Amino acid sequence: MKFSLVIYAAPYSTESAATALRFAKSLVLQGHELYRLFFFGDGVHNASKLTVVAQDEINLQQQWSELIEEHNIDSVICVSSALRRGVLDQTEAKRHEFGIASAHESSEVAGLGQLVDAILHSDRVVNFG
Amino acid sequence: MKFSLVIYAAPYSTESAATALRFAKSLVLQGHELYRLFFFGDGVHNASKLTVVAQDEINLQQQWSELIEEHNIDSVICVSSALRRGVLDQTEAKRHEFGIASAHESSEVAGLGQLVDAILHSDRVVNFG
Amino acid sequence: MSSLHTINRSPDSNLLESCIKVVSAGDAILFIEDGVYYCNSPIKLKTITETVKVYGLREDMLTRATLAKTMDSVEAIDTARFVELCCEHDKVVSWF
Amino acid sequence: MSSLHTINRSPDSNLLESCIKVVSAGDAILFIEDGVYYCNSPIKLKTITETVKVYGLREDMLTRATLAKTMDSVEAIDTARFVELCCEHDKVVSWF
Amino acid sequence: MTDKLTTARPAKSSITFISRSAPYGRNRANLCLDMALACAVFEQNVNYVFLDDGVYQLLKGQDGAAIQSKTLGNALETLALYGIESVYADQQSLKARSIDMADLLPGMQLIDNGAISKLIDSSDTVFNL
Amino acid sequence: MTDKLTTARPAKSSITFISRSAPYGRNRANLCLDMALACAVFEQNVNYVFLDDGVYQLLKGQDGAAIQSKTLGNALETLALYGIESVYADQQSLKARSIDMADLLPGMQLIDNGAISKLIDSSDTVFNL
Repeated sequence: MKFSLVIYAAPYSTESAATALRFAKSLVLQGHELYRLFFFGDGVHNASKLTVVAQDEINLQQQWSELIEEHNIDSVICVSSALRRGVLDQTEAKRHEFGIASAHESSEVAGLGQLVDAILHSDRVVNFG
Repeated sequence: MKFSLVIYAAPYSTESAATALRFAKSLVLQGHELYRLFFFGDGVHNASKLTVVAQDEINLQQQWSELIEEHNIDSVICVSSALRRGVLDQTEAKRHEFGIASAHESSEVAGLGQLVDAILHSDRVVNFG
Repeated sequence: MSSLHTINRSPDSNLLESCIKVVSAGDAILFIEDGVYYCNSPIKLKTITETVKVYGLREDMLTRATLAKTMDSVEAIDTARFVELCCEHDKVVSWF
Repeated sequence: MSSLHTINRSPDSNLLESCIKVVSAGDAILFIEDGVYYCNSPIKLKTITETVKVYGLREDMLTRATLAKTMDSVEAIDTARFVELCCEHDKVVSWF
Repeated sequence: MTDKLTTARPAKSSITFISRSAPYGRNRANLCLDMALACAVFEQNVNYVFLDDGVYQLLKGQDGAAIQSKTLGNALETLALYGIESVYADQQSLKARSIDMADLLPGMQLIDNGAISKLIDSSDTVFNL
Repeated sequence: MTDKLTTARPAKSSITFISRSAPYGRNRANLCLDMALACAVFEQNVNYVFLDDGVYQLLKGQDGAAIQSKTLGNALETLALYGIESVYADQQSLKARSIDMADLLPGMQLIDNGAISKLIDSSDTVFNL
């Protein structure tokens, strides 16, 4: 079955991002397709690359990125949420003249149209917030 | 009177950071001293420099930074909160080999000792979360 | 069509009370994260377990040390089963 | 010593109910942000306005269009007065 | 799993938004609105329901100027502009908050719990925040 | 304003922490604990009160392994290690959640609303989250 997940929660501040990650890993493991991850609102912080997490703690951003790359998942950071929170991919970083992208390359900044597309092409949309 | 403010909330996601900013401006205007701003938990995002805010919206990060510089306020981003959220000053960015600081230069990454110091040296500690 | 409702905050949130008002026969409720504290509250769950199937996420119960006192009317499931439940119902409604 | 208590979430949060339990005579309560919805609820405020002084932040009431229906027992104040209240009380306890 | 279940949905989907949060205090009301407008732009069948604290969004005379915020009441008028006609306010939520019809923005249809329940049941996807 | 009020506090301050949040679901329990430990390190008089959902932090047998999180129950034992002896659990909060004394971590003193009220009243600074 085709799933898309919408993630509204920043990592660490609530458990929701961690729950979403476990859910995503489990559905992929079961052979379902993860059509799209859509990070919205504070959820965009899950794609941040500039984070430093203690050795004995789970690094959610890195685990998201590894999952996305391993399974070639389409991962979208909502542009309106991302800009005001400073999570920028290469393109946006260049456009706004920051020296460096702050988002993992595994995710791409795009608009809400990608959410609508996910709704239309997925059997299930599951929200984590 | 000497105030210190502790800010737990990220900008935009809740109103609390905006309330704290209005409170800070008002107390300075009344001639009180703002001994220290202490950004904790999600509050560290208030010091982020990489943000792009629409012209017709309030840019909280920039307004904090202007207030801090104009009144020479001591502004601390808690190190444990900041690292895992990717808000790094020059020193931390260099230490962890990121190409650029993501925090405004008006704030400095430091430990909880600075909160204890603020408690001891302020007449009022006000929390915004 | 049936819905799987997830609830992720403690009983103080009154999320279940909101959910119950709009639940349909054949729906199911899954308590996750802080929502699992509902599973230890006979008063909160009393009426609902008669009309819909109720689940709790085992990982969150283990973490919080609430599994042992979870009510008999609640089925503890793992994340893999959570995914299956999403497939078995036509949609997922998240209460957070 | 007296405390100024601030409350910033809507009545659904039950924050006032928690606050009331530990409030002292001479304390004051200031509703800010979504907390200002409490100021339009005679039932929620009934008992408390008899024992402590109650304020609401005017900016948040104006924004939410609740100022006109704010109860008489609540004094609407601006942020400058909020700062003064912090000085007049010995400490500030924030409920959020 | 049957083939039927793994097939993606048709190009026109029925999507229900339940907006359950008060305005301004958190940004959830805005996120919910943004998603609905995007769905409307892509010509989906959108239902919009104000439930619980969400009905506070409907109060007439809101003005975000005092907190330097956009006025959400105005944003709601855009629901109609974007062609979203199925906009409902939950009767029980209004009553619990002692909100009169006279205090509401124009154009709201009242709905009860049973009808919301049916709306959810007949939707392909539900967003609830 | 009198001179007395503008004078900073003495080097030893009475600081009360009210921990009102359930563990794991949000990070507030951790933030509250971190602040208290810092105050203890700098030899302040610390009171620690578990109120409302905060009493869930006291359940015996917690194990964060299932969600790859640190176990908060263990962290609470550090309160004693750091010399914080005034640790209280609110009786009414326990009762409302049907938690028996037998389910609790050892070393908790029970407290009632009146005593919490006095504790707040006699403190120089209160953190409540």
